[in-house]
Amino acid sequence: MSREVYERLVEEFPETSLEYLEGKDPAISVKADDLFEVARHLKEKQGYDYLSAVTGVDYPDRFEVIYHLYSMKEGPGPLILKVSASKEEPEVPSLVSLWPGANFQEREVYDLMGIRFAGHPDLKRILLWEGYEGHPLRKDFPIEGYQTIGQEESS
Amino acid sequence: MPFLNDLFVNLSYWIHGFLARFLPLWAADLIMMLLTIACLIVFALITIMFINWLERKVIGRFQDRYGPNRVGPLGILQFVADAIKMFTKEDITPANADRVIFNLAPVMVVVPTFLILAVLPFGRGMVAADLNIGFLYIVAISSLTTIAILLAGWGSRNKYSLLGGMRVVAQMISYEVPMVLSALGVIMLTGSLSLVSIVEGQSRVPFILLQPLGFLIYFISAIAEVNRAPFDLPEAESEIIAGYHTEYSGMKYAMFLLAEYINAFIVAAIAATLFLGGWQGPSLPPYVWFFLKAYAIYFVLMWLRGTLPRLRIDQLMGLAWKFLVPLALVNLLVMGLVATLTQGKGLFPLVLASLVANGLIVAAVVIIYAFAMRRRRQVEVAA
Amino acid sequence: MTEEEHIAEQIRRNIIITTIDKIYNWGRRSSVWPMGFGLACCAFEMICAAASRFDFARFGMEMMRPTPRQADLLIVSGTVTKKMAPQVVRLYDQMPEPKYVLAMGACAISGGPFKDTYNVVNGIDTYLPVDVYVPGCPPRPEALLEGFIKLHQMIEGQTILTSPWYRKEVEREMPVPILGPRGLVLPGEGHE
Amino acid sequence: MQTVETRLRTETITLNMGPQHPSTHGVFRMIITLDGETIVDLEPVMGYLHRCQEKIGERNTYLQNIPYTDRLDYICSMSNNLAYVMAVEKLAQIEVPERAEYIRIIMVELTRIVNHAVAIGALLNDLGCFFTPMLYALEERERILDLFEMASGSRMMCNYMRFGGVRYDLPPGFMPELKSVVAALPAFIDEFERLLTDNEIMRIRCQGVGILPPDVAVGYSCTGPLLRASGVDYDIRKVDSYSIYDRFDFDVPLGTNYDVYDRYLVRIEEMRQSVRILEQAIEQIPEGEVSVKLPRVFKPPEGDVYHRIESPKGELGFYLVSDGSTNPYRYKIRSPTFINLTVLPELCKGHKVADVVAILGSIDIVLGEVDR
Amino acid sequence: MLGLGILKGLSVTLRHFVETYVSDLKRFPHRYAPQGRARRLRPTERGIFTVQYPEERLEMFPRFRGALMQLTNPETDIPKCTGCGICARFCPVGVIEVVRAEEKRDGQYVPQSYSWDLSACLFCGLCVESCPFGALYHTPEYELSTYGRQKGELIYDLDRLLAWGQKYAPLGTPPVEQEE
Repeated sequence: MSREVYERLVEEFPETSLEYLEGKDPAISVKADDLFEVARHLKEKQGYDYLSAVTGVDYPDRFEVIYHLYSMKEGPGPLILKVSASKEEPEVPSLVSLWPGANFQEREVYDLMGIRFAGHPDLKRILLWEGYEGHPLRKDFPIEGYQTIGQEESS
Repeated sequence: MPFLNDLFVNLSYWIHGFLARFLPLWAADLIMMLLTIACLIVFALITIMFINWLERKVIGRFQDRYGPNRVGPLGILQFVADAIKMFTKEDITPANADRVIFNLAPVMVVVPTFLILAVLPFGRGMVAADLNIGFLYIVAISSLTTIAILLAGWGSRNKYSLLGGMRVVAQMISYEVPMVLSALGVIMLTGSLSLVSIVEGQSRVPFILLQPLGFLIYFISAIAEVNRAPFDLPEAESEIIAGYHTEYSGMKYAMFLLAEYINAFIVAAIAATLFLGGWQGPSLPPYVWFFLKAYAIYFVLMWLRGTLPRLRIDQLMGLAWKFLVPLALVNLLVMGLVATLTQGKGLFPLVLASLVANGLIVAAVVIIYAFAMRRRRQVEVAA
Repeated sequence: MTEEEHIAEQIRRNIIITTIDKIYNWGRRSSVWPMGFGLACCAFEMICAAASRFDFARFGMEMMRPTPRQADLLIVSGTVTKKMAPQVVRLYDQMPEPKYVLAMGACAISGGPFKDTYNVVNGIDTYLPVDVYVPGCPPRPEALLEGFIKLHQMIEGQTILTSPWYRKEVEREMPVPILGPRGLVLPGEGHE
Repeated sequence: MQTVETRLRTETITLNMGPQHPSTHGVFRMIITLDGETIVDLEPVMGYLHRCQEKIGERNTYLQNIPYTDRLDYICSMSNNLAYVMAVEKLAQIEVPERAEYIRIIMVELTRIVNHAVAIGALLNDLGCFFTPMLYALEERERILDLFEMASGSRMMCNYMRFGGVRYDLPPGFMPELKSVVAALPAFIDEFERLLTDNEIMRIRCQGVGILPPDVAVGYSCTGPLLRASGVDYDIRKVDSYSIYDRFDFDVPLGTNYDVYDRYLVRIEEMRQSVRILEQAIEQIPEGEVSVKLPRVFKPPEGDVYHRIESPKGELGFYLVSDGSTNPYRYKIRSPTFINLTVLPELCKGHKVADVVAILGSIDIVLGEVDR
Repeated sequence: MLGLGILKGLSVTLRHFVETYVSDLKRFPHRYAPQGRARRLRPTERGIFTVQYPEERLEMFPRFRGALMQLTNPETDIPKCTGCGICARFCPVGVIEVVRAEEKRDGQYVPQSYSWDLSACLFCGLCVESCPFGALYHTPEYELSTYGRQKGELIYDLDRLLAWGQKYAPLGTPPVEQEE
C-alpha cells in the first residue's frame, strides 16, 4: 500500500531525495527541510488525516523522528515517515499546524530526547519540570540521573 | 395510655410545682426556662450523634456494605469517637486567613441552628416558645446561616472556599423564595403563622393531601436551603475540594458538621410539622409520631444523597427562578381560590377541590413541558 | 513526701492518666480519617479497600476528606516522583497534628519497580516520618486493612505524656524540598 | 457559549486544580483562568507520575518489560500486556497457538468491561453521586478480578501473557466461573442503565457539554470511545482486525451529538458488545497448547516494528527498535490518554468549573499511562 | 418526563438497600458466626458484598502470587535451592541477592546466604518462573506490613523463607502443583 504512495510522492516532488526502506513496516525517509511540504501534500491530497504517533530515536550517528500516519477513510497500513536530524543541533519542522494532535507528542520528544521543533506554538518541557538540565532518553544520560544530596543518602 | 401521651408536660409541671414551693415564682420560671434550653441543647447533641451514625449506616447499606460497626455495638459510639478526635485535634488558623472572620464563622453557623429548635412543636404542649409568628421566625433565622457560610468562605482566603461562599449566597437566597411561597399555601389554610396552630389545623387531614404540589416545592427548596443531596454545590467535593469548609480543621470543622446535620434534621422536622401533621397521630404518644415522621423525611434526604448527581450552578438558579417560583405562585393562587370557594362547606369539598386543582396544575405543567420540548426539537432541527 | 506517699501518688496519677489515655486513644483510633489522595496504582487498591467488598468504613475511616486540614492519616499510595515530592511534603505539613503516614506499596517504601531512576524518589521516608510500611505492588486491600490495624495498635500504645505534638519546642514541620536543575534539593543544603 | 463583554470591570482568577484533587483521576493538574465560574483558559500540566518507563524499557530485557506494562494503565493490565507481547511477536515472527489467542481475547474483553464500568463510575463521582455508581461498578470489577486472580495469580498486575501465548493454561474451575460471570453481566449493565441513563440531572449535566466535532477529533488524533462518540467509525479491532477479531461479529457504537452524554452511551454500548464477543469466544475456544517454547535468553532479530491494539482507552501502540541484543534499543509507548488530553483545553473553553470536571471524567484518563 | 428518570434511579438504590437486609436474614447464622467462612459471592447473588476482614478472610487461589518461600527436599532435608543466581538475574528490580557456599553438602550446591528485599519487590513471579530447580515458589501470605524499615525488617533471609516453605509445602509440593 505504501509503495504506490511512495510512487505518487516521487512524481509530486521530483527534486527531493525520497528513499523507500524495506522491512516489516516499510517507511519513507524524508529530508528535514522538505518534510512540511510532503506532509501537507499527504494530508490534503492523499487523505492521511490521522497522525498516530511521533517518536524520537537516538541512533549513534544521528537523531531520527518517526511519524506514523493513517487515513481513517481508506483503511489500514501505517505510512511511516522517517526524518533524521544532526547529532549536535537536532532541529525538525513542527507539524502542529497540519495535525494539532502532534502538539503534546512533539513537546514530549523535545523534553525527553532534546530534538527542537521549529514552528511549535509553545515548545516547553511537558513531563519534567522547567529548570531540569539534560534530556533523559539520550543514550549518554545515566538511568539514575545526576545524583543530588537527597538522592544519595537514601539509596 | 394517656399518661404516656404528655409525659414530658406533666414532668415539667411537677418540677415547676416542686421549685415553686421554696423559691419565689419568678425564680422558678427562670429555672424552668434554663432547664428547657439545656434540654433542647442536649436533645440536639444526641440527635446529631444518632443522625451521623444513621447516615453512614444507611448510605453504606445503599452501597451493599456495612457502615461503621466496630466502634461500639453496631457502631453506635462512632460519633463519640469522632467528637473526641475532633476536639483534640490541633486548631489551625491559616497564616493569611482573616483571623476574626475565620474564627467567628463556625459559631455563627451553629447559633441559628439551635435558635430554630425553640419553635418546633415536639408534642402536644411540648414547645419551648409558642410564638405566634413561628414560621416567619424560622425563615428569618435560617437566612442567618447564609451570612455565616459566606463569612467562612471569605475568611479562609482560599480560592476554593471563596467559590463555595459565592455559591452559597446565590443558592440560599434564591431558594428561600419558593420555600416561603409554598409554605404560604399551608398558612393560608390555617390562618396563623404559629406552628402549634398549624399542627392543630391538621387534626382531621394532613395538608399533604390538600397540597401535594406545595409539599413537593417546599421539599425541593428546603433541601437546597440546607445544601444537601442534589444541591450540595457549596461543598461540592468533586469540584471545589470541600467548598467553604476547606480550611477548617478540628473543633471548628466539628461545628460545621454539627450545624449541617442538625439543619438537615430540622428541615425534615419542619416539613413534617407543616405538611404531615406534626404530632397528630392515632394511638402512639405525640412525640413518637413527630420523630417517626421527621425520620421518614430524613430517610428520603439520605436516599437522595446516596443516588443523585449534583446540579450545576446556573441550572440550580434556573430551576429556582424559572420553575419553582412560578409554580409556587400558581399553587398559591389556586389554593387561595379553593380555600375561599369552599369556605364553610366542611371538609370533603375542600379535599376534593384541592385534589382536582392540583391535578389541573400538574396537567398544565406536563402540557407546557411537552410543548416546550417539541418546540426546542424543531429549533434544533432547523439550526 | 516519704517514699510510700510518692509511690501512692504516682499510682493514683497513673490511674487517672491511663483512663484518660484509654479514652483519648480509643477516640483517635476509631475515627482515623485518611486523606483522599492517591498517586498511582496503589491508590486504586485503596479505593477498592474503601469499596463494598473490603469496606474500611467499618473501622470508622469512611470520611475520605479531600482537604489536608481535616485528615489525620496520609496514605502515600503510589510512586512519589521528584516533581510530586514537594507537593506531598507540603500536604503533610498542612495536616493538623496527631498525624500519621502510611507508606503503601513498594514505590512509596523504596521506589519499588522504578527504584534508582532519574525522576523517582527512593521511598517517601527520605522526606517524611513514616509510621507503617505496607509492602506489595500493589498490596491487596486486606493487606492495607492489616496495615490500618497495625496503625490502630500503634495509636493505642501512645500516651498524652510523651506525645510529641503537644510539646511546644518540638518542631514537626518537614522541610519542603525544592526542584533543582538536577533533582530535589532540601532547602537546608541547597548547593546551587 | 460565548462570554458577553460586560462593561463591569471583572478580574479573572487563576484556579489551580492541582496535582491533588478529588476528581482529576490521579496526579494531573490544570491551571484554569476563571471569569466568575466560566472558564477563560485551561492549561494542563502533567509529569507528576512520570516513572521513566521508556528508559527502564531500554535497561530491561524483553521478558522483564512485561511486568512494567501492567503498571502503565493500571486498570486494564491485560490489554497493555497484549499490545507489548504482540509487538514483540510481530518483531520476532512468533506463531501463537489457537487456544492462547482465544484466552487472550477473553481476558482483554473482560478488561474492557472493567475499564468502561470504572470510567462511568468515576464520571458519576465527578458529577456528584456520593460514590454509589462507582461502588456498584467496583462490585462487578471485583468479580472479574477474581477471574484474573484465578488464572494469572494477581488481581491487578496480571503479568499473564508471554511471547507466543500465555504463561499457563486456564485452571480447571475457570470456565464454569467465567460462564456464570458473563451470564450475569447483562443484568448488571441493565441495572447501571436504569440507574443513570434517564436520570434528568445527569442528562442536564452531560448533554450539550464538551462537544467535540468529528473533524476536530480526528485532527487532534483522539482515539477510542472519545473518537467514536464524535461519530467517526474507527475501531482498530475492525480496521486492523489483529489477532482473531475477524472471527467474532460485533458492531461499533457511534455517537450522534458528540457530547459527554454520548461518550457515556458509547461506553455502555461497548460493554454490551464485549459481552457478545465473550459469549462467542466461550463457545469457540478449542483445546490445545497455550505457549511456545522460547530460548531462555531471547534475542529477537534486528529491525523496528510498530504494533497497535484497541485498548479500552484508545489506540495503544508499542514502537520497538531492536539491535539484536537481549534489550530493546528503543521502547516507545503510544499512550492513548496522553494524546486524548491534547483536546482538553479546546473542549473546556467557555464552560463552567463543574463542566471541566465532567469533561475530564468523560475523557477517562489514567495517569500511569499519561505520564509513562 | 421530568422526574421519572430520577425515580427509576432511586428505585435501583432502594432495591440494593432492601436486598442487603434480605441477604443478612437469609444468611443470618453464617454471617455473624465468629469464624464466618467468607466466600466470594456467586455472580447472581445480591445483597451485602462485604467481607469483614480481620474475622472473615477470603481464601486465596492456588496461583496467588504472595510472599516467596524456599522448598526443602523432603528426603534429604537439604534446601532445593543451589544458589545458582538465575532468579537474581531474571528479577527486573534486582531484589534477590544469592551467595553460593563453597563446600557442597553431600554432592549438592547450597546457598550460603539468600536475601529477598521485600520493600522493592514487584511480586511479578519472574523469579519463580525462571528457577530451574523448582526451589522458589509463592505462598498465599500477603500480610507483611511492619513499623520500621531501617533495621532490615523488610529483608527476608534464607531461614525465614525455608520456614515458610515448611509451613506451606511440607512435602515439597507447592500449592500451584497441588491444583493441577
